[in-house]
Amino acid sequence: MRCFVSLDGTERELLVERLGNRGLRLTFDGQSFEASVLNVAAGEYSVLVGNQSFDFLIVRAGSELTVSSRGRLNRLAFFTGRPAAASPTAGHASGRVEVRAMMPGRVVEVTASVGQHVERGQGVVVIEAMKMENEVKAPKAGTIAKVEVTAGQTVEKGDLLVVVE
Amino acid sequence: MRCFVSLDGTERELLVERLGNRGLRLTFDGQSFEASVLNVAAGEYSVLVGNQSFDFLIVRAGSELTVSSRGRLNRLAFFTGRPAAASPTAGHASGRVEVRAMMPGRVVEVTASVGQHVERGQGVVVIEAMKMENEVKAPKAGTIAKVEVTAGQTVEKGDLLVVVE
Amino acid sequence: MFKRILIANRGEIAVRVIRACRELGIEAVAVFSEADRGALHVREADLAIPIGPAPAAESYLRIERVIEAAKQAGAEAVHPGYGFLAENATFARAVTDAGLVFIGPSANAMEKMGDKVEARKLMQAAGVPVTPGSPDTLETPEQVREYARKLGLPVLLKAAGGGGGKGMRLIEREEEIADAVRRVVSEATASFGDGRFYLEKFVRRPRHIEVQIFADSDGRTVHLGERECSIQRRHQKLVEESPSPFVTERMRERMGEIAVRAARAVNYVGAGTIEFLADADRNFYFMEMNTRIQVEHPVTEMVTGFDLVKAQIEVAAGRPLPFTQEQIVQRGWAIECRVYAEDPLHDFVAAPGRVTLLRAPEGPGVRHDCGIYGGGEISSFYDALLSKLIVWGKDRPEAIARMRRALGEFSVAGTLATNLSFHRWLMDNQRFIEGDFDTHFLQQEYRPLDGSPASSADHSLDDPARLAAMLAAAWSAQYVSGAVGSADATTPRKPSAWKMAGRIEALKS
Amino acid sequence: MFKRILIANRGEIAVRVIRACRELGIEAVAVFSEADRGALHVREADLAIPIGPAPAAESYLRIERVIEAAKQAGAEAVHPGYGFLAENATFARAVTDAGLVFIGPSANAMEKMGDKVEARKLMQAAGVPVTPGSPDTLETPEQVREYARKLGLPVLLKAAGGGGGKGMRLIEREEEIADAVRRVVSEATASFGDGRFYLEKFVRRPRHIEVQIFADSDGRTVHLGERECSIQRRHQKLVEESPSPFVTERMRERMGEIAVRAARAVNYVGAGTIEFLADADRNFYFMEMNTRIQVEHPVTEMVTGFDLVKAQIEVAAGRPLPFTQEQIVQRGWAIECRVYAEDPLHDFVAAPGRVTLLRAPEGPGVRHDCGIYGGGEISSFYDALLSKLIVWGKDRPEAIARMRRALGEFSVAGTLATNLSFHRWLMDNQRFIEGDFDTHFLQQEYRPLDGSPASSADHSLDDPARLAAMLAAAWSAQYVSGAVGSADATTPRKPSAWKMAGRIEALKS
Repeated sequence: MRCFVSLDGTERELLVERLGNRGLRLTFDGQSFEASVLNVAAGEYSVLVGNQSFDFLIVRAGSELTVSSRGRLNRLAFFTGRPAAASPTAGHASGRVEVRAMMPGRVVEVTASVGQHVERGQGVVVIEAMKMENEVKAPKAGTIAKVEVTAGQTVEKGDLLVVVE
Repeated sequence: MRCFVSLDGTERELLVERLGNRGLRLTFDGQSFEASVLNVAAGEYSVLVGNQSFDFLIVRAGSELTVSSRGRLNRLAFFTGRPAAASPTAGHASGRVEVRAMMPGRVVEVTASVGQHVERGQGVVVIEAMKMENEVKAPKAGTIAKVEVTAGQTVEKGDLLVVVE
Repeated sequence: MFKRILIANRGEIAVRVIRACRELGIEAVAVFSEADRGALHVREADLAIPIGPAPAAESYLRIERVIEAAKQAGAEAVHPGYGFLAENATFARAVTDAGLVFIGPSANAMEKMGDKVEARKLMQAAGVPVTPGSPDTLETPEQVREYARKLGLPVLLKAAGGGGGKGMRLIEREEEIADAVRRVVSEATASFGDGRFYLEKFVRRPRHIEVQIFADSDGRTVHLGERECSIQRRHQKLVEESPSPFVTERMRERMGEIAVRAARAVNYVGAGTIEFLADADRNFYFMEMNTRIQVEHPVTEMVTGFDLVKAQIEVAAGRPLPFTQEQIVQRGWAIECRVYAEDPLHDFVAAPGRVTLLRAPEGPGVRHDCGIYGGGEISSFYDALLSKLIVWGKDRPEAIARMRRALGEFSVAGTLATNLSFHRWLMDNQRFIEGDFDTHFLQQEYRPLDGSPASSADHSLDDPARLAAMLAAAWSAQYVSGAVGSADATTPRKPSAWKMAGRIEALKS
Repeated sequence: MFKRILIANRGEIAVRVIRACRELGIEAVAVFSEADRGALHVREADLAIPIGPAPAAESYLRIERVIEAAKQAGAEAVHPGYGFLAENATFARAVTDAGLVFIGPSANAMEKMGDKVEARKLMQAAGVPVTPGSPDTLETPEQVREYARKLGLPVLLKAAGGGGGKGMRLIEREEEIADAVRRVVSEATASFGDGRFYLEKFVRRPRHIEVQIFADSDGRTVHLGERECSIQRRHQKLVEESPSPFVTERMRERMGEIAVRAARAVNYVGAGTIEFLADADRNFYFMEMNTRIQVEHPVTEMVTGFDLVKAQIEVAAGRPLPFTQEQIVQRGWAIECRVYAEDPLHDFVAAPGRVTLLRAPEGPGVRHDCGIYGGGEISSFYDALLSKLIVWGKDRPEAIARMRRALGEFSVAGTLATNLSFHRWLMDNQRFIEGDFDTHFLQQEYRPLDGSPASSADHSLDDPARLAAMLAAAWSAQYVSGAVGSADATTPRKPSAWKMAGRIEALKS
């Protein structure tokens, strides 16, 4: 199949083909690579690229595949059907940004209020989870357009906290 | 449900009922026991009988369930739909008995011949597997009615080796 | 010896205590909240008793319910682990009053060490060096200013009832005093119900070094050498080792003697830890005493060869200490990495979730004290500590190399995040390797997103590791088309609109 | 130091060597047969090279193919592990001739020790005690009779080219001589291509005790204490420990000195083992030398603190021994249980199959050197060793208690069988606990089916463990009917014809 991989903004077209039972060929930029891929146990994959051996754990959560390796890569997230979603606290976001809870927990403090100007990285909400107070930060500089939570409230992962414009 | 459990020849009737999401009740001989059963991971079960905690790994192979415990029980095999099949080398068998390979391997030697009288426990075939020579023994005293393998031959688990009558 | 012990805790420490019980032939009783029916400590225990809803305040912290469970299970003694009720004198007393044995020091010793200001006075009286500071609690910002001038800035304003980094403020300029007092009082009142505060001189380039002590009920008191605990973030230890690369033989002897003196001053019984702050000149000052088994006790176990949790149980049963000071000899080097459900790339934010797959390191010199399992759920109700990876080597370089190797074998996959990449980063850090660090190290050195692939240009797919990851993902997602069994099909049969977008969170290792 | 090492082996020892390489910063190259594409050593290695079909003779034993793989991968050295080509002098020579380093002794030393009769002569000349026996190989049954009379019956008839219990016959009466000669010649010719034989006096109540030695290329030679290996079945070791409960300090010193003398007699370089047979009076006799790393090397590592596989690599790279005799001190006690895919209830018959689920023990004092994983297939082509469970304790009672605890955490479920129940039996056996055993112990004591539930009347379902197992099975099989969410439904809705027939293979523990 052909697939499009976007890694940090650069999109590339790849061709992935099956070779026999365990083999795959990957072609991009005119270069081809062959590999032997074996699903050795539930979620566990052994890959040989030439003589190099790699071992991965793959977990699917919704449309996202997370590939963990015991070697050089720590974590590699794949998204199917849509481009990479930046994590709410990372990167230079622009426009209207919804800041969501990255974990379930209890809102300890809301340090931003509607209309307030915030700098990128400034704390807006403090959530207590796992006995720690975790500061949720503004992903970009801007003005607080909405505050959806109050102190004492319990939130689930992904719940909307504030909107920065 | 009602089920019949045969443990070493004694058959008992049991009644197993569900109580809520995690509860089970087992009734037999007029006594009832309740337990909380939780499937904590693939093939892994946590059971609380009263306050006692047990932990099992359950593997299904065909109609047989093997329950391994880290506690007192080592291994417990359940068969569905048919009574317990004795292992080919165990117990006092009677009548015509087919002796089958208990492992894949290579037949090193056939020490019994058709018409020969063998005692219970006497070696009939030697199979090499895992770098060991494993002696297959007659499960009962009797006469060798058939020899189905020859030295040098490769066998799979369950292949017929000899028949003792 | 006891026949049955209740463990008033959960997670890895509950499993640790269960193992000690097993080896002593004692039955272990777990308690569990509604969130923990499937937790590892319940699965491993001989008996397990439900004690209430998920929030700790309604289960693990309910003294009367825990004691009721102990009685219901027929336990003769209670091991509190660390955290929860471990340093709660009311609990210790309630256990004793219920006719059970509390596996820990007396409520009295706990109380004496629990009040930081009283403990400082007691220690000074016993000849234990404490950081220069105000002799007693202070009342007003003016008093703070007065002592700050005496001691010289910077100073630390600390809550008398505090501990573990809470209720503490650094004052570098006099203008900060009023705000610092306000915040310490408010935090301390909220956290410990005790708004009293005092002042300490701030130690520059401080190292957190602690000494494990042990005492039996006949007054035999020994120390088991030191632990280096300076790798911290927000006053929370992340990595500990024993011995400390900073401590000389002479300093070790003096610290040990003084730690024993400190323990004797409160007639201490059981396992305890004297925490010291050491400055760059190897002066060291009493900080506080932890009157329980510590998270990091395994590094001491690995260099001394003694099982401290079993020793706790033996001493609580009235037996003499199973080791004399002469028998305690440090051999080799041990390092512990605490594995937390937190995201080291995003300010160590808590990251609970499901553990789908878990592969733990094994082999020579590796110990894994684990509180989770593949398939389990990590709840946001409790502490984020998942497991502890401890290694032993004949010397520090071997221990570091082994930890690097072990971390390379460690995979946790699921919807949670872990701080494993931080530990991998640390084991390759030159300052850590050279032993050149203090408690500010992490804040100064750790820049996880600098130079990582996510912000560098090193994204080519001809890196075989990245290529292999992509291929495994494509295979697992069954997004691979083409002729099975034929190596000639260079034209894809089923063009797909699948898009893979990779966000690579790899650190350099 | 080497940059890349090829490991000419598979299973747990290949993984063990990979770990040593990692800790030294060396890349590890695995080789694998067609049956082993998904084997653990392939998954763990940096590079992996296919070397042929499943039968060992067509892959792991093919000298030229292994060397070709080493060159292909750019390896500079070859570690042979144990078994396969590890003691094959032709292989050692071929590796050296190919310009690679063989991680082991010289082919010459291997050959000298490989011929049992020549080795006996050499050892006698070096002042190493050997069992009384014929001075040379014998030719006829008449010669055997002559020497048997001189030595006194019983005697052992042994193949000169043998080892590992093959090609060996006990002669208790003179009438047995002719048959014994015939069988030893036939077995030895078939197994080693060498029909020569000799005679040794049979030692009564023999204990198998061996001494680990180590030498570097400058002739520094040390010993690392003894291992007790008397728990055997059919001359195959099942459990080893260090130190030996039988060896006194004086005996240890003498054995160590003599082992070093034996190694020096062949200019030995690297890790080696001198196997002794000890009689009840603590006389001991040289049996043979194993010119490789042993399966049971971890018990020595755990009591001495030295990593023997890393030391092998260092010495092969021309470095001096990383330890002196003075630095080698035994501390505490280590025990190893070999976990085999075999059925301990049915004469230890080989029992390969799939490992569906694997839960390995962890925690204090536990080391697991494992060659398998949950989901993997255990092939009948190779050795049945799945993994090694090694524990360390401060003394023998603690080590035994810890092993018992660790075995209780160990589960392997699937279509294979393991000998774990044997190990559980052993750790509870009074003679083992007292250290009162010899190499005949297993044959004399182990009656797995006597007194086990399968043959006793203890089958009541009111044993909670059995009840719990049944309920879990019913739940997992989804054979449970009844009202979900209602505790009142005492009448089953859907009567089922399901039959459960239990065959309980539990031992007493």
